[in-house]
Amino acid sequence: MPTDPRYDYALREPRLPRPVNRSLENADIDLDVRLGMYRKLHELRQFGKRAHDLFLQNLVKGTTHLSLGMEAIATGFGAAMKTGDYTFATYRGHAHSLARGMDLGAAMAELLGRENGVLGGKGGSMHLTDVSKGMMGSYAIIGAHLCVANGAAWSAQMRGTDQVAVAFFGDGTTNIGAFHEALNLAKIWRLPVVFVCENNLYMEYTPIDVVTAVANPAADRARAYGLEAILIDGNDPDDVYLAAQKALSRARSGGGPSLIEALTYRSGGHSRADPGKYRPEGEVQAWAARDPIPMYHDRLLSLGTPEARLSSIERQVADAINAATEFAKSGREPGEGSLLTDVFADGGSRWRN
Amino acid sequence: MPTDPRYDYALREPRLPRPVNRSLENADIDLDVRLGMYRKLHELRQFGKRAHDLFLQNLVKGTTHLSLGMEAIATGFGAAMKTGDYTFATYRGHAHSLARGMDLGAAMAELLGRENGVLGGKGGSMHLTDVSKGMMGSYAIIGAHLCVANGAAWSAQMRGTDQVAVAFFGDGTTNIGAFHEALNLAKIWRLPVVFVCENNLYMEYTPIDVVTAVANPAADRARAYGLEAILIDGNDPDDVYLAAQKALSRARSGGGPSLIEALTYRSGGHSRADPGKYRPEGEVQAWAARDPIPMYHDRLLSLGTPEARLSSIERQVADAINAATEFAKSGREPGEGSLLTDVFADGGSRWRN
Amino acid sequence: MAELTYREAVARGIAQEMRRDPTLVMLGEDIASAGGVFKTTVGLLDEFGPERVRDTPISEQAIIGAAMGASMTGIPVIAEIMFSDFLAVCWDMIANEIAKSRYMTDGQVSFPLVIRTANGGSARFGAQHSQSVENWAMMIPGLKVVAPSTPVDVVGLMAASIRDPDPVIFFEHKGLMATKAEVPDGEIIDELGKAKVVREGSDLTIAALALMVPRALEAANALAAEGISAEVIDIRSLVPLDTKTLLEAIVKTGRFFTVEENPRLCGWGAELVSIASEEAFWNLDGPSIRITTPHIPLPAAAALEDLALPSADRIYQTVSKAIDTRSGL
Amino acid sequence: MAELTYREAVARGIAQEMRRDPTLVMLGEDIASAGGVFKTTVGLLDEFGPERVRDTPISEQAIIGAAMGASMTGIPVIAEIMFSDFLAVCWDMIANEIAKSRYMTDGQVSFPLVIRTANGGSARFGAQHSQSVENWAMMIPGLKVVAPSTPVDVVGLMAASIRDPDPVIFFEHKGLMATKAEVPDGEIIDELGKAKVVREGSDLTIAALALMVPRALEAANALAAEGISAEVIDIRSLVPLDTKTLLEAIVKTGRFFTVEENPRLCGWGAELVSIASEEAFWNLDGPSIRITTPHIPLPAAAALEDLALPSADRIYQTVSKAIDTRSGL
Ligand SMILES: Cc1ncc(C[n+]2csc(CCOP(=O)(O)OP(=O)(O)O)c2C)c(N)n1
Ligand SMILES: Cc1ncc(C[n+]2csc(CCOP(=O)(O)OP(=O)(O)O)c2C)c(N)n1
Ligand SMILES: [Mg+2]
Ligand SMILES: [Mg+2]
Repeated sequence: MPTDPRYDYALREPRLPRPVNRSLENADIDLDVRLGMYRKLHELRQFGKRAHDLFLQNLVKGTTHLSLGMEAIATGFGAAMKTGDYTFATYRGHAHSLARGMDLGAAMAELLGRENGVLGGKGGSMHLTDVSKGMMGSYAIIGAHLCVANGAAWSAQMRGTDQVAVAFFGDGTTNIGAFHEALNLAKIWRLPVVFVCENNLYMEYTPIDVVTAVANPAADRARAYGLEAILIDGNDPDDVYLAAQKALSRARSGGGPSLIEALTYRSGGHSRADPGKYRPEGEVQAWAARDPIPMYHDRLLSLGTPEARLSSIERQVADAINAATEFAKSGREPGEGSLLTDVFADGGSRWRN
Repeated sequence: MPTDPRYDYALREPRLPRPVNRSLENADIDLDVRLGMYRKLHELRQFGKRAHDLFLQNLVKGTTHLSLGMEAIATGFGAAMKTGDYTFATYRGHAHSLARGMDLGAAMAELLGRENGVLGGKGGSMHLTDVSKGMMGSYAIIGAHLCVANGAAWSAQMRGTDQVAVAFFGDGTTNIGAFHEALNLAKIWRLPVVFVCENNLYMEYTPIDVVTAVANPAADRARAYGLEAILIDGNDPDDVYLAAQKALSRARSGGGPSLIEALTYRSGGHSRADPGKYRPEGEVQAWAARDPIPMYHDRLLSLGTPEARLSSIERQVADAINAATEFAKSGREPGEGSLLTDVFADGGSRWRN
Repeated sequence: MAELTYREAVARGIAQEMRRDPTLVMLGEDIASAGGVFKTTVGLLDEFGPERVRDTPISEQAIIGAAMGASMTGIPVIAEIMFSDFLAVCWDMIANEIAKSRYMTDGQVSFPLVIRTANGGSARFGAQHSQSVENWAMMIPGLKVVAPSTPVDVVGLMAASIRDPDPVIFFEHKGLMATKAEVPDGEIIDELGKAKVVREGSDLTIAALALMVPRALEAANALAAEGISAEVIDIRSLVPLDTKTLLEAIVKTGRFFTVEENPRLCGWGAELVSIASEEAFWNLDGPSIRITTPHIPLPAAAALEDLALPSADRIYQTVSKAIDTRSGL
Repeated sequence: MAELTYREAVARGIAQEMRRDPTLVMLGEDIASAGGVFKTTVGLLDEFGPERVRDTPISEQAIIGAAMGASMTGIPVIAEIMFSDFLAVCWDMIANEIAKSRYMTDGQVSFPLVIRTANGGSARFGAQHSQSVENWAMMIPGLKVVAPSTPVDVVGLMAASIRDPDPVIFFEHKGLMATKAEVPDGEIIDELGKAKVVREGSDLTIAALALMVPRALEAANALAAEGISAEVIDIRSLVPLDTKTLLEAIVKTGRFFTVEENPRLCGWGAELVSIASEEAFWNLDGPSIRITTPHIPLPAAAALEDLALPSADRIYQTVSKAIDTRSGL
């Protein structure tokens, strides 16, 4: 057994979260927005937990990648984005889908592979998409969707709308070629696109710093694309919201792209039943203590929101998650009827006459 | 007709060369090395001109990419590299091949598609390779060979030799994904590799700054890989030689990779009969005035070398080029005998029994 | 009626459609000011301006990603990948993203886009700039695949590809760029999925594509001189595939030959032969034979490249030998 | 003799060769400390150390490029691409560089490397993590292509692939990872280019690969119950291809079926059928039939994926219907 922390990652020094930035309490954010974010945090958390339970019950097959612990990023952006804006996410896209308003039941049913899923069961957990909500897809091969987000932003630019495309991706994604190509093109064409790196410190089971030439995989590379280095607290919905607002309005006003690195942590494993054993002692715990939900709960209390109001939100969310679960379970398994549909725009898959 | 310099590139302001750095005259470089570089400059220049002539005579088919005007880079590196070091070049690889000692006749015969070519006519102008000289290939699809150079460097590292791999590529290549992946891996594995960007201001017919987010496409990105930004005069063999020495010895001593951007200009078109009409008035002329050959000729004179010595070198090179041309023309066209050989290591191409 | 080269026909087809649809845009390397390295986009920047005809960096993934993202949000796109060999650098974008996303999203997105690319050999460019890779595209469910052989077909199939709501990979053959033909004036719109019988015949059928079509025709003429009547079919569109025209010819003639420029294994010829073998077995009078480039990378030297690619003579020899031996013709 | 899973057999085969050849190295994402996402490299870091078993960034082009550069300079390499779908992100490195460079350089370089990758469906991973892409590799001249179906074959073919001086794309099937079998102790070395007759039969031949082999066998058993005797061939190696074993079986049985997991167009089944059609035409008693995944991206839902992939039942139904109708069996 190697006992060298360079290779046995569990033996490394833990990487600790930033302390809460108390000054954000005074940030200029409406209470309504904040309560909305509080609700969304809960929704994403409860949805993720339920998906995990259903996976363990073997109702979700295949795989599933949760954002437990990372919900503040989707939440903050979801609150700042406008109807018509475009979201492009990864396989870890549940939170981003819900943050844009995807129906909870249709999302859950998709994880279960049911006919009433948002993709009729064809896409599955890694591909949640709801174009009617601006959720333009979850992409399961690293890198591509940054380039696709550029295209949507280019389209908005050509159509003269003020839509912005936002691409979310992980720290590990900063090392693939498509990242580089996307950032360069976005800048030279001044595209209304925001690139959001969710730095949760790991690419699957490998610590990001082991495989990356710079300490902050996105922020330390911003200047290579003529962009400003932006590093934010990805566990603080307010910090995310403010950064999102700024980047979105820069994009809307013709100021071009932004690259934001949001520091965060996933409290669970990478996917499925990954126990996350590669993480050093104390790290999970330290980040759990910086979990966005209790932190934001405290912030709202200290801003004068009554506890009862918060717990009523929590109860409403719990009910909604239960209802979504029932809806999903009630769906039928898809069958022959949809197997061969929608490869092509005529609705079918015929490749011959 | 658009008359906007943003799109009609010939209407742009010309980009001018740096003035000669006179202090390099006093650089600590042996006269023998300098005379060797002078000879090499001429060899590369005369070879390129002859290849062009033969192309116009329709003896070189297909295509050919010359380095006319850019010879100082291959020359400086060729002089600094040691036997055993690895060169990886692009389709514009004639100069780099000859700089490592590829036989002039075998190189010329390859351009003519003859059996006595260095690749038996199978590879052609864009793929010159001579493994016996450390010339590990010319790669015609942008980006890949930076990753391959890493592999050769990794191999040297594992075998415990002091070999260094050097990859030469253009400014346009800095915008492709493989560039990014190669640089990151080289740094994290501390590979003995030197990346040399020959910035000749154009990717084919498009000025590099039109399509690049930063002013210096390589140097301004070095820090994104934890590397030092190095910008040199690619028209000055001495400047190149010194930078090469430094980077090579850093690599040999375990210091890891370097990224060097060498500013230069190709005096001819991108390939074949490209007249280079996209270049603004005055630009070609300004760079012609900074042509490495007369400049280096002057430097050697001012360092006390007699004119006769230089002109004797020039005559020797001219004779060698003529001999190489005769050798090439004397070669037979390859035939059935080699068509199906050397797909696989058993010497054949059988895919079935 | 005007005489046009194949390369001019490309620009003509694009211009026709850009005039019709003001939202249609193009992007690619050196396509704007320079008019493309094969001069297939000459004049488009001048007519349609720099917002609609855009030069890009050497970033094929970014090019195809931009085409994908724009087309799925309401802007139809023509993307150029300079040489078809370079499809490999953006293959994930094409094969995994564009081709699959409509199906994966249960029909939520469409991709009205055309990826144009210079395909094929005969230009002595060597192994990395000469491949025929139409079978790469045919393999991937969700893509349509077109490869015209004449200037008229270039215009009409370009229009059909652009108007098609699905992603089309459009292969322009380098070896045909300089060929010329009369092209009617006015709008030309062809149809995807229609093969063309370019020569009627009764003894055997030869299916060919792009540069192989004129070679197959030349071989058919030589066969005719010996009293062998070959029907020649220009496939034109691999997906959708006109199996009807093919099977009719095979049934009628009883013998089937394919002429492929791609290297042998898993070429489209194998697909066609397997269709014949399953669906016209009882009508076949002898073995179906594929004439292909050998399964090797393409050599650069003219002498070698000419040996590698199927020539009219090789087609003629192969067919006449096969017909001779056993078919009972 | 020990019972091994298919996934354990991967590590066993690699370990056998890493012990033999101290210069052999491995690289890939999450292969070292984590033992691979499919747990196929468990224990290798411990035994061979971090210099020989290396974790990489998500940089598939850099991974394959490193493998190429190292192998051409004296260090044999095993590179893992986590899912075979991701071959698309480094396809240029594989199809244009590694496959062609030996030929282009007139034999100056060799690439003793193996690219291992998890291939195929049945795991409900959806369209971007379930493809069978062995035909992508088979199409490219210069690559060898291997896809074992049992733990013993995994060990032996892994050894053969590593010892082979040419680049081998080694497909490990996700749907077989958990299957178990007795594997003999000691060194096991198999041979590339040898198909295996896994069931003898006299009425017809079924050729299958990887996950389709057990399904073809199951179908053959069902056919046997009806008095139909099917010979089943595990192809194992697509390049080199054991046409001898295949043609012998086809000639003997007179009918030919292929079972492919890849989508229909230009699959290896088409290649095999076209070989049969050209070289065994006079021995065929009826149409050759390809049983394939339809030409669609793979759906994620279990119910849909099961409909898409060829099942034992579909194989059985297709064969028995075909035999019934017209073959005159
Ligand atoms: C091109 C490609 N390579 C590898 C993978 C396998 N893979 C899936 S997720 C993942 C890690 C991604 O890490 P990161 O970008 O940090 O995102 P996170 O999962 O942490 O959100 C990897 C390697 C993939 N999907 N695509
Ligand atoms: C992936 C890829 N895309 C496009 C090309 C076509 N192409 C060949 S050379 C070239 C320009 C390269 O410019 P640069 O890197 O500056 O090198 P230079 O030719 O100036 O030396 C292009 C676009 C290619 N060979 N490979
Ligand atoms: Mg991560
Ligand atoms: Mg350049």
